[in-house]
Amino acid sequence: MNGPTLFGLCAAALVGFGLYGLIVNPQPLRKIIGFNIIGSGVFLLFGAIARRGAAVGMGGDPVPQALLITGIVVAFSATALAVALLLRLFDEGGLVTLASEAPPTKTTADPPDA
Amino acid sequence: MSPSLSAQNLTTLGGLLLVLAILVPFAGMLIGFVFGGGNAQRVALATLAAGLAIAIAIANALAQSGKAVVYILGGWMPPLGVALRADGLSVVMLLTVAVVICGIGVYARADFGTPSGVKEARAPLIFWLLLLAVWGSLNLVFVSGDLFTLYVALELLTFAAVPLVSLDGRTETVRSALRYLLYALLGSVLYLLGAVLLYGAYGTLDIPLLAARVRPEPAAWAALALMIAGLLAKTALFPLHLWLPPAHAGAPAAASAVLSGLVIKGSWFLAMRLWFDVFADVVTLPAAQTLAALGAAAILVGNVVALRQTRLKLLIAYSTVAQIGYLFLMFPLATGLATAGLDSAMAVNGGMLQAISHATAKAAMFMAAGLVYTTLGHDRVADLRGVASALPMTVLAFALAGASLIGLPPSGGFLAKWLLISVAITTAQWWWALVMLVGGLLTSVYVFIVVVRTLAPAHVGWNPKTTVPRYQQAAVLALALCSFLLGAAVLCPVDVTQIGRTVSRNTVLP
Amino acid sequence: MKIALDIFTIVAVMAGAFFFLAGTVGLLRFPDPLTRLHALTKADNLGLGLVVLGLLPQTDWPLDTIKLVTIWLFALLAGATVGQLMACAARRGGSNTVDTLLPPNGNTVELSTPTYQIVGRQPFAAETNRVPSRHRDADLPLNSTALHRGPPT
Amino acid sequence: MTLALAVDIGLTLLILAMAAWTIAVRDTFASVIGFVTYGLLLTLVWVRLAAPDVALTEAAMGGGLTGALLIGAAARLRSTESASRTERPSVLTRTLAAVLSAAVTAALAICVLNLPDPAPTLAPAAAAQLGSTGVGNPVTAVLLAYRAMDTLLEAIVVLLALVGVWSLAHDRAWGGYPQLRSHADPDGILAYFARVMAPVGIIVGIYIFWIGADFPGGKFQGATILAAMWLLVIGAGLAHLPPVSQTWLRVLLVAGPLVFIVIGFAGLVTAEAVFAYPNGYAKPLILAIEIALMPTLVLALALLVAGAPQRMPPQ
Amino acid sequence: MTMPDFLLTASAFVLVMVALGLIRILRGPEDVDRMMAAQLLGSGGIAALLLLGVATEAKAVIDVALTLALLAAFASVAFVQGISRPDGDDSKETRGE
Repeated sequence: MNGPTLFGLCAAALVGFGLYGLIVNPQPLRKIIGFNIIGSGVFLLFGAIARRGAAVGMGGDPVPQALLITGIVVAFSATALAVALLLRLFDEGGLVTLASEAPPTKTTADPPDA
Repeated sequence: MSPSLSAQNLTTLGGLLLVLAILVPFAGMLIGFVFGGGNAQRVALATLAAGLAIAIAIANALAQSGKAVVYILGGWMPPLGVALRADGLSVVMLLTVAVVICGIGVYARADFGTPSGVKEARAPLIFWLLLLAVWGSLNLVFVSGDLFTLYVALELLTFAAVPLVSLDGRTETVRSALRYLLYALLGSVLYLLGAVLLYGAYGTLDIPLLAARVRPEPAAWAALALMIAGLLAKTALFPLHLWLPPAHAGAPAAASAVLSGLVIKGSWFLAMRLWFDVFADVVTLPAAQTLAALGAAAILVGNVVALRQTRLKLLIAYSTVAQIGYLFLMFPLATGLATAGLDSAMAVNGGMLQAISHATAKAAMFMAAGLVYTTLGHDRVADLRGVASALPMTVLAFALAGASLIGLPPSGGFLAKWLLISVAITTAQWWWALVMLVGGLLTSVYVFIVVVRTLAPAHVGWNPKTTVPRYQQAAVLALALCSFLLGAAVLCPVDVTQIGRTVSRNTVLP
Repeated sequence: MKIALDIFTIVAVMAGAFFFLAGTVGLLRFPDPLTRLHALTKADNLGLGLVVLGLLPQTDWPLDTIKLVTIWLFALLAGATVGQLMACAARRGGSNTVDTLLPPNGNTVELSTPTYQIVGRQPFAAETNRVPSRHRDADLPLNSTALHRGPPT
Repeated sequence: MTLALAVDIGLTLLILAMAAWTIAVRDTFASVIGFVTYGLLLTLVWVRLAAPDVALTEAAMGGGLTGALLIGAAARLRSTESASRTERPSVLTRTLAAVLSAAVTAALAICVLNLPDPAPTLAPAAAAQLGSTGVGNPVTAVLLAYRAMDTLLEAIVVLLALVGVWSLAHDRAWGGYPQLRSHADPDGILAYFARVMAPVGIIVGIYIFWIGADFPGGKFQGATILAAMWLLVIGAGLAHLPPVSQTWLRVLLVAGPLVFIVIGFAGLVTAEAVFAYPNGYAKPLILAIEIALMPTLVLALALLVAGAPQRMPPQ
Repeated sequence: MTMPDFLLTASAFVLVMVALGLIRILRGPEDVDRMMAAQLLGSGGIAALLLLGVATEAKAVIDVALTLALLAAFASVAFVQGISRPDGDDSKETRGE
């Protein structure tokens, strides 16, 4: 048990928390937070893998660290778009939930009914 | 490095065209964004023409060289740098997307032209920018050889497709756009999780290098399961399809054509690329059969629900859910061939033909539905009387597209089903053939219902609300004909889709 | 010389840690937001200041030392500003516009007659500050209800 | 059980507690505050994983922009809080979700525990070719030399998200001001704070951007800090966001990626491939790209937080 | 007990203090209480970060602490603005135009 492995397991747990939060929370804003937690869990796993790849005097493998920076900015853009959609839904006065008022003919109810 | 790998890693003649295929649409989008207003449309149409020429040039380069077109970006060799590769599958999809997007571009000139008085209107500008963005990201999905670049391509595709859904701003479309975005983001984050595990286990993200290193072990199984699950969420396969119908039906006609015809093909193509190229040694027949079982369920549920729809656009959207099921039937057939030691090219060709014929047919159908809506003022399936007299070419196009979806000869759908069914017989998995035939029957029911209703004579003294320009009907008919005459592909001598696919050739399992 | 600096660091960091302890104890023990705010912004900032002071000799001279001092100044600035804003928000039940720190009658916020006696053992209830304090004037725009209005029609 | 591992375990427990609390708490506003705190704590973890560049990005993005975005949204959605809380999913859905999440976590834990021991890494390859990129910081070398295409696509992703956010404006508000309008009093405490903090923040932002070539830092982190400072100034009422239809705004937004594409294709002529730099000129070209990308990223990130145009510009 | 070990224990101690403080702040019934979280991390978090960084000889940590100080203040201000902005009038006013 060393640092990177510990943070790798922490990342696994974070992905689990985020997935649970994404599926269970009814409010869309909570689902966006759940998605962000999954994202940070994935990035933490990538960071732990980068740390394991430390060599040649570098603290960690630079390739995953660069991809992490790109990933964090992409995750932020996704959150910004989701929040903008949510605020537009709120401005329209519509009930801010994902269950549409006139649900189309519901097929079999499957678990991740977002 | 084994010979087949070094061949994958040298920039070939047509390589630069791949970079152009990605950057021309995005550069067009950026320039259109600056000019704004009416000339964004002109920039977009010019980019459409240029992109079509590039796609044809790439196909020509592939046909002449006889092996995959490769470009090493920045001169940095793959484990460190990123390589773009286009084999037969990519080139066929590049051509299909180019043709369909040009058809949609011609069609959309009427719906999304900037009104004369206004300096810049919201919907037209946004539509043209997003159309180019969808095209650029799809080209990137087809040609990129690096898993993380593919992740960024998936995100680009999602960010380009979601605003298309809520383009007209109604509350219901904004809600379905938000639901679509949440599903798509969950899908791409699961895909990224799989890519991270692969990097952790094998130290590279390049597809050919991974194909050589991946072995059946926990990391590979987990990565396969997560990536395929993520891509299923983005392709809306059966249990994860809830976001598709309201999203695709709510969007304007041209946008629905882009979403249903092209956007879902991107994540499907990536799932196929992973299944046959990266995880060739890890996939097992039972895994492929669970995928096909979901596909079969999608076919049955999608078609049955489509039958009960009262609105034409929702009917076509649920038909998309069903047709996606067909795309996943090829996985057990190809894996079955591979495990039996035969060449899996036939099943892969069948799947590709199915995808191409669906792309063209579904785009034509949604655009036809758009024309019906503008002519009648509504799209209730119950009373489509008089549409045939008002829009003869459009109803013909709808019928041809429907025939291709059902699989009547000589359409592309027929050839695809023919190949898949013959492979199902040779690999003794007859039940997939049964599913395909039942699906074809169900599809034929609702296509005939719609076509027969449009042929009914109009009420006395009824005249269409608005006359639709002829070039729109011509565009719809052209796409439908592309799908209908795709069966002629059997005549072309060279098996285009298998060019440069050395990977699938030499992975003959014991 | 090195030993002296190390000892100085140890002493300063220990003092800093002590003030963090004091801040946290204050945070845990104080009855309601305003006093907790006091503990948070004052004690912790001083703790950070001492830690920074302790770390100064460990870092090389020109750039890092200036950065350390700037960090502390940022923390002080943030502590002061946010302390004021949160105090204003807390005092008005957390629902009024931020802009005027001064109550409408223009005089400074005199804490001489606080709305609660710090001396007396107030029953720990956060709603004490929800009840409008004696100083609330009628004309204060009571749009605290604005917070829980239904969605704008 | 070294001391460092003890600190790591403590940090991990704190992070997991924060994440669990953020998911479990009933009130959405509290959940947002929990998430921002979680983001700031994550910065400490990135320092423990020896990834200072990522720590900078996480601090700037998590603490600054994502926090401001989510809090702005949570504040506006407070009134719908009670309505949507009634829709707690059924126990069946919750148990299924719990089982699914536990399965994913277990699978990931197994994969983490038997990652290969001589961890496969690209660090030696990156270090070997660092010299020809002329940049000292290996992460910046990967971002702008080895995988330049990813960074270009990155900037296009941000712009595309901005186009998507703007597409949500009402038709009559198109070309108008984004909604981030504040009503802070010009001589209140907030304005004072903004007047003092903004200039220093801009210096820090440009400093972080400048050292990116050889030390941890870079354009994403610098741009995020500058965007946060701009939002702070606007929030304090000292400045206004430009209307969406301004041409200078659109030119600046597009300048970064276009310059990147032009320099990339120039590499075809001078060096032997697109996105290749002629040896000897790598550093100035990379610097030119970063300087061109800075305004694009600052504007795009700040406008993403600001949201869709809401109000027409005064004709 | 070498200097790095001392600094590590000090940072662990500060982290424990921050954790205790967080428990109290985040449990606070009022939103006003919860707003202090970013400020707590602004001071305690940065102290722990600096101690960790200097203990492990990571020179770049000081830049990270600088950014964190800058943006923890920004987050706190965003909290206060969020809590006190009456949410009603924004959307009403746009419909007004």
